[in-house]
Amino acid sequence: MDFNLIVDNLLFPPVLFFFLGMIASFCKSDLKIPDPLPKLFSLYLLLAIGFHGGVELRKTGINQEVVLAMSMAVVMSLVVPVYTFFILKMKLAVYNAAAIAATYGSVSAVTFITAVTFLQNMGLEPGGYMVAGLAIMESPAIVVGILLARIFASDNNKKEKGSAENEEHAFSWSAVFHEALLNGSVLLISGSLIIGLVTGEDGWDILKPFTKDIFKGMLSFFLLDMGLLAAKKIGDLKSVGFFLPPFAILVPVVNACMGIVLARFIGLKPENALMFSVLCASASYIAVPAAMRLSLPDANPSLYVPMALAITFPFNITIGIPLYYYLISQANVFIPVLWK
Amino acid sequence: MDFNLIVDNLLFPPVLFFFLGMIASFCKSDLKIPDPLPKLFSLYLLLAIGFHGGVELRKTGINQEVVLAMSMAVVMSLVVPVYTFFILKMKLAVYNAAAIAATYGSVSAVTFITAVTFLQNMGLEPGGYMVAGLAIMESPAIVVGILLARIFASDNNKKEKGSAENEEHAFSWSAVFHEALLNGSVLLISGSLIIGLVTGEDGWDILKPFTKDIFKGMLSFFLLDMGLLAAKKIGDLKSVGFFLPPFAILVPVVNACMGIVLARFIGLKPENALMFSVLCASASYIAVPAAMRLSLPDANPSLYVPMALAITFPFNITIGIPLYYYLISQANVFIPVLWK
Amino acid sequence: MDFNLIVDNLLFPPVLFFFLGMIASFCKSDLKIPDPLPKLFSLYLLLAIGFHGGVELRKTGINQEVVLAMSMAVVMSLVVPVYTFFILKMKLAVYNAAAIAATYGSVSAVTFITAVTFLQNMGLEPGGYMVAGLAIMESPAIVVGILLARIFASDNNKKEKGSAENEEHAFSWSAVFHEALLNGSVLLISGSLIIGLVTGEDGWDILKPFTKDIFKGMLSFFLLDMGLLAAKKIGDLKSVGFFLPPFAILVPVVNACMGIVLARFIGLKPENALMFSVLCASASYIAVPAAMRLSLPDANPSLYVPMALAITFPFNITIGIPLYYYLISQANVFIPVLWK
Amino acid sequence: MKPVSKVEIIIDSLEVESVVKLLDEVGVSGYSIINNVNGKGSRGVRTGDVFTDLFQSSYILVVCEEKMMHKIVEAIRPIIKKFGGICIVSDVIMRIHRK
Amino acid sequence: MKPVSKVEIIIDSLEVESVVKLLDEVGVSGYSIINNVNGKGSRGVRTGDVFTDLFQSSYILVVCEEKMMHKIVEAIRPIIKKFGGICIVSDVIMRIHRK
Amino acid sequence: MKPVSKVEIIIDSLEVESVVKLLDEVGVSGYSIINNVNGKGSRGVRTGDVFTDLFQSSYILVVCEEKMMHKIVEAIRPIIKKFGGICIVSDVIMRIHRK
Ligand SMILES: Nc1ncnc2c1ncn2[C@@H]1O[C@H](COP(=O)(O)O)[C@@H](O)[C@H]1O
Ligand SMILES: Nc1ncnc2c1ncn2[C@@H]1O[C@H](COP(=O)(O)O)[C@@H](O)[C@H]1O
Ligand SMILES: Nc1ncnc2c1ncn2[C@@H]1O[C@H](COP(=O)(O)O)[C@@H](O)[C@H]1O
Ligand code: NA
Ligand code: NA
Ligand code: NA
Repeated sequence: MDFNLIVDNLLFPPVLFFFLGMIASFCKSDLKIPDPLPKLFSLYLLLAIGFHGGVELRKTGINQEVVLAMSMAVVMSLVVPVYTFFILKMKLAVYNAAAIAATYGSVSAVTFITAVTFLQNMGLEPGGYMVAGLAIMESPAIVVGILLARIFASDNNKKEKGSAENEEHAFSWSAVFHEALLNGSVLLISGSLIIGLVTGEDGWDILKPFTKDIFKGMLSFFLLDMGLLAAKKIGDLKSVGFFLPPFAILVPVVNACMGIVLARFIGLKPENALMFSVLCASASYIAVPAAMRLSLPDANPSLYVPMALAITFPFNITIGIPLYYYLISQANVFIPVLWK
Repeated sequence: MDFNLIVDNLLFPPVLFFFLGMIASFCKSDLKIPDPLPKLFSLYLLLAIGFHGGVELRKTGINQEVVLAMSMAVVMSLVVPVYTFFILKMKLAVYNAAAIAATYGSVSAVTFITAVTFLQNMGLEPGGYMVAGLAIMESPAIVVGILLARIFASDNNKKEKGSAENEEHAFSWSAVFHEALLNGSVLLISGSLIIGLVTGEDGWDILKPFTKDIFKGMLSFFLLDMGLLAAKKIGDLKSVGFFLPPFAILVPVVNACMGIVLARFIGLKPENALMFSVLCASASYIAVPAAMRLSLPDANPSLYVPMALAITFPFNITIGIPLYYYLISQANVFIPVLWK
Repeated sequence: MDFNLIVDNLLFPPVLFFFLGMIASFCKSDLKIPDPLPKLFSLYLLLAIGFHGGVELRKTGINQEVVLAMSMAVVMSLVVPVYTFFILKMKLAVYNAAAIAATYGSVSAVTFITAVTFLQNMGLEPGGYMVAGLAIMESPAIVVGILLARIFASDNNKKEKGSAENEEHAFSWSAVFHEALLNGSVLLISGSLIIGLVTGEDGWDILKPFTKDIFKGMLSFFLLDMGLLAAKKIGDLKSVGFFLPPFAILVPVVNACMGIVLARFIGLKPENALMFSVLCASASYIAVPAAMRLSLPDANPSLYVPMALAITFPFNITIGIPLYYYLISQANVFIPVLWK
Repeated sequence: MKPVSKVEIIIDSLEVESVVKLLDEVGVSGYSIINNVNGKGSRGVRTGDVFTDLFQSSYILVVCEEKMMHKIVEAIRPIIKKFGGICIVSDVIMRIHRK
Repeated sequence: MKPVSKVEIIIDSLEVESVVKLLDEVGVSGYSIINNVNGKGSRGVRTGDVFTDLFQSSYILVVCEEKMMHKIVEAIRPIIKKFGGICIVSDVIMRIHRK
Repeated sequence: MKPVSKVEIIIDSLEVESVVKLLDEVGVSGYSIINNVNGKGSRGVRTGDVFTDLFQSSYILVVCEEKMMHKIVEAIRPIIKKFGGICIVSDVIMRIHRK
């Protein structure tokens, strides 16, 4: 495998700022980006990536490739939480297994963005519809996770508890769907995508200096904060046991491989295949905790948040992205295209 | 009338982000731009628009057109609160009538900015002195509103109350003038205008990437927040009765028409006439509440803030601006120029 | 001396925004940049200046000039706190003398940045290694200041107090070094410098629109806030007595002169000599208070913070920088180069 | 100089809206809210960061008659039992009020 | 272990400066201020947003001798009567103080 | 309806970490923290700005049994004696707790 890819990716300034953040946190420096400034960067990134995707999607239109890829995205976001749930249930309580399964079925916008800039550094531009994939894959895994928890939890403690309180604050599927589909990040990215779609090149000319030119700077700042945060969360990992840290690396790689094979079947170009596999490999630390809090309040956030944030995320943005890109080049040699 | 103007204006990305904000709020999404980030955008917009206006004003210099237009600006900001006050007093308490009158006599910087970008999209650039108009028109209506309230309120309850407390915390005109003339937004926009005037083209070259290139992106972000906020304030409108919502649309149109006629009399070019009529049509939701709180503490902010923010502002930035522009093209056919 | 230099420097937009902030504060306007927005600008400036310096340093490499200049930087940051300490001790308690000495031995990043833009306006670009000087000079003076306080304080009150409490919360040199070397601003600027060094021109192309193009706009915003703050701190100066305000202007000028002579000895080009003398002349209001709080809790922050922020800083960015530049041109006539 | 009850509630920020609705329903005349409260309780440490600001709490203060205090406590009990937090009560003297 | 009075004031943020001035005048030795307090009272809901952050309140806490407490209450009464807010008082024990 | 102690601590924000460590060591079951407290005390005015946010304080609230309260007071006394701040204690009723 071409290690230059990894090195090149590591020498990308935003990724280096991630490490700077981690180092600062490990040295117990008082460097910090106070609230709510990190929110500014995260809102900016969602708006910019959504808008950019919409403009690109306008160029290509909604063709067969787009429909196929989006269908596969939905498939993956249904399959991943199911298979991981059954693995996790062997070691963990049903609630925690479901929450972690939802985490790995859903996606991470910042990982996605890092992959886009990785491609751009090589002169490639992924299809704009991939941003739609990002928006589409955020929610289904959450609903699946909650469904699994309900099915398997009810087997166990149907009789025991849940009577008195449930009457007062009954579980509400409408609240779950609301949280899953209308949470701020899904809405901002989808809305920006539609605005990009509607305004096209004209809109792009208007917003380009804001959404494109300063993008990598804003990403650097945000990754600096992610580094500070991820390093802090590593401390929380002590209590998660021996089983979960390897899980947090292996499952993303497995998911990426499934994504790579599917992407090859439907004949995606390498840059789009990378984006698709990164969506499969990434784990959510935004939408999922928000939804779990309401639906599975007993699930422990200090299990699934540090796994996604302190292991899977750093792994993906450093080694994962170039690794998946290498695997795609191999897949294109050995696996046949089925559609197209 | 040319409906394309309206459609084009609605398809302008910043305006679309305003709608995205409204939709997010109506869907009860948890999308929000946490405090004090919106303040960043509003400070930025004031600084950038003031600076830009100063640089432009340096180019044209202070000629007869500028002096005439500024005089008309002062006239309008004195006339509007007076005539609206007498209309409002028929239905409302004196305090509230005065506060709403001041609201509609004063101006909204964001409406102004949206109009500037509307013109720029058509390749037009309004005169820099118009920004001076924005600064000039912010305060007089406030002073007039308070004056009217003092005059008519004293008729009513001169004897009743106001003795004991007034001795302790007497009403102070100096505090009113201080609040009206030195509130943050007036000062930032005037100060930036002067800095632009002083540094001219050299200053412009230094700050352009910041004050111009990313301007429409910052405006998009800010309008996203305005949309979230406006939608929330619509709820407050339930309690304002049937009289005020139509008022919040009709009065701006009437004021715009008065502005258009005056602008034609003094022979302003269409782009400057639009800016002038937008100043007349817009309503303040920043300077006025700040001043009212001190001077008319009994006026109810949940009357005048939602009117300006949830009706007049959205109306102006969507339909109002293109409508006024259309009316200007008609006025130029039917009304003669008096000066020049 | 060429007064145009001073006038040109004063007409530089960021400096004018500093005055706007001061004026707003003096007029008691309610203009303010709410927390933590100013932190955004200060973090941005540190990141951008560090990164830029690293990229420049990559171009020149670490040659004899760099090594000589950095050595002189260390010398100055050791000499200044010592000589000022003995002057201050004549009038002030040991603790306060040490804290002020450390303040003037350490450096101010914003003064540095203003000097860089002053040079850029004249078409000059200082060597990137000067940013390394900024990072290097931040800490030694702090350690020297604390050392001096320990030595001279122990003479006085060795017996008196300090027994019971000291056992519980003993003074810790490791905490002092940690605070001095790993405080957020030192770490962010050094880290960004290293990232710039590692990624070089490629990294620069990626981040330039963010770290360069909008730089002066961000600086303007930050100086606006500094102006608001400095004006507020002037009030605190009333209680510092007659001795300290002249000290806060004379000592920077003396330090700048020492810097100019040293810079000439080692043959620095005028632009680098200016940066070096500005480092010597500037006083810290970030790293020093942070370190003093732990190490010299009895030192009074309302002495050293207002001196640095409300006198030395405004003096340096308005008159100081052009004055030092003028003196450098004179020095180049009268003083010989010793090395090189 | 009126003796009244002071009710202090610490609860997940996301539940503040429901608590406020309940306070309005039982008819309190006033309340105050302080956001961005970090802390630790039966569910472990709860602090905010960019992604998990949903894990912060809010502090709600209600000054009211003793009778109203009992109503409030009963009204919010189910929320605290479900979503966590605490509710403490003490006696204070109301010294000034705009009325 | 000294019994002292605890004065809690909630008042419009824009009046904090005047309150602090009065506290200094009557001679309190210390106070603490928490900003960005939202709430509801006789003047309806008061919360902050980008334009109307002038409608937020602040919470001021003063721990002092009982005698001083009475002075404070009298000093700030006119401000609260004019601009709204509340002032409550209770008894607490001062356990540690730097002195 | 359990009578408990309420411990209120105001201390430099930078010392919060040490206080929390001590609270954990003595074994409290919960605490809450409000940051960005401005104020005045024996060391003069302490407020935050962009450079000197190290001069802000935090407010820490612990609700606990009386016995635990004494432990807390002893544990944090040296910190307050060194770095300043105050610690006050009062009696309250715990009305609702998730347990
Ligand atoms: N004993 C306590 N004293 C002070 N605050 C508490 C206490 N117990 C809980 N809290 C606060 O209530 C929040 C939720 O508590 P819990 O639902 O028990 O996890 C915690 O994060 C604390 O902020
Ligand atoms: N009974 C109360 N309990 C708690 N806070 C109150 C109460 N009444 C008023 N407040 C606070 O004081 C602010 C001003 O009250 P008012 O002047 O009555 O509108 C409100 O916005 C609340 O934050
Ligand atoms: N008497 C008091 N009442 C309320 N808060 C106080 C009091 N004394 C001190 N404080 C708070 O504790 C902080 C530190 O106090 P000190 O260590 O005395 O300077 C002050 O800035 C105030 O926020
Ligand atoms: Na995934
Ligand atoms: Na108007
Ligand atoms: Na120095």
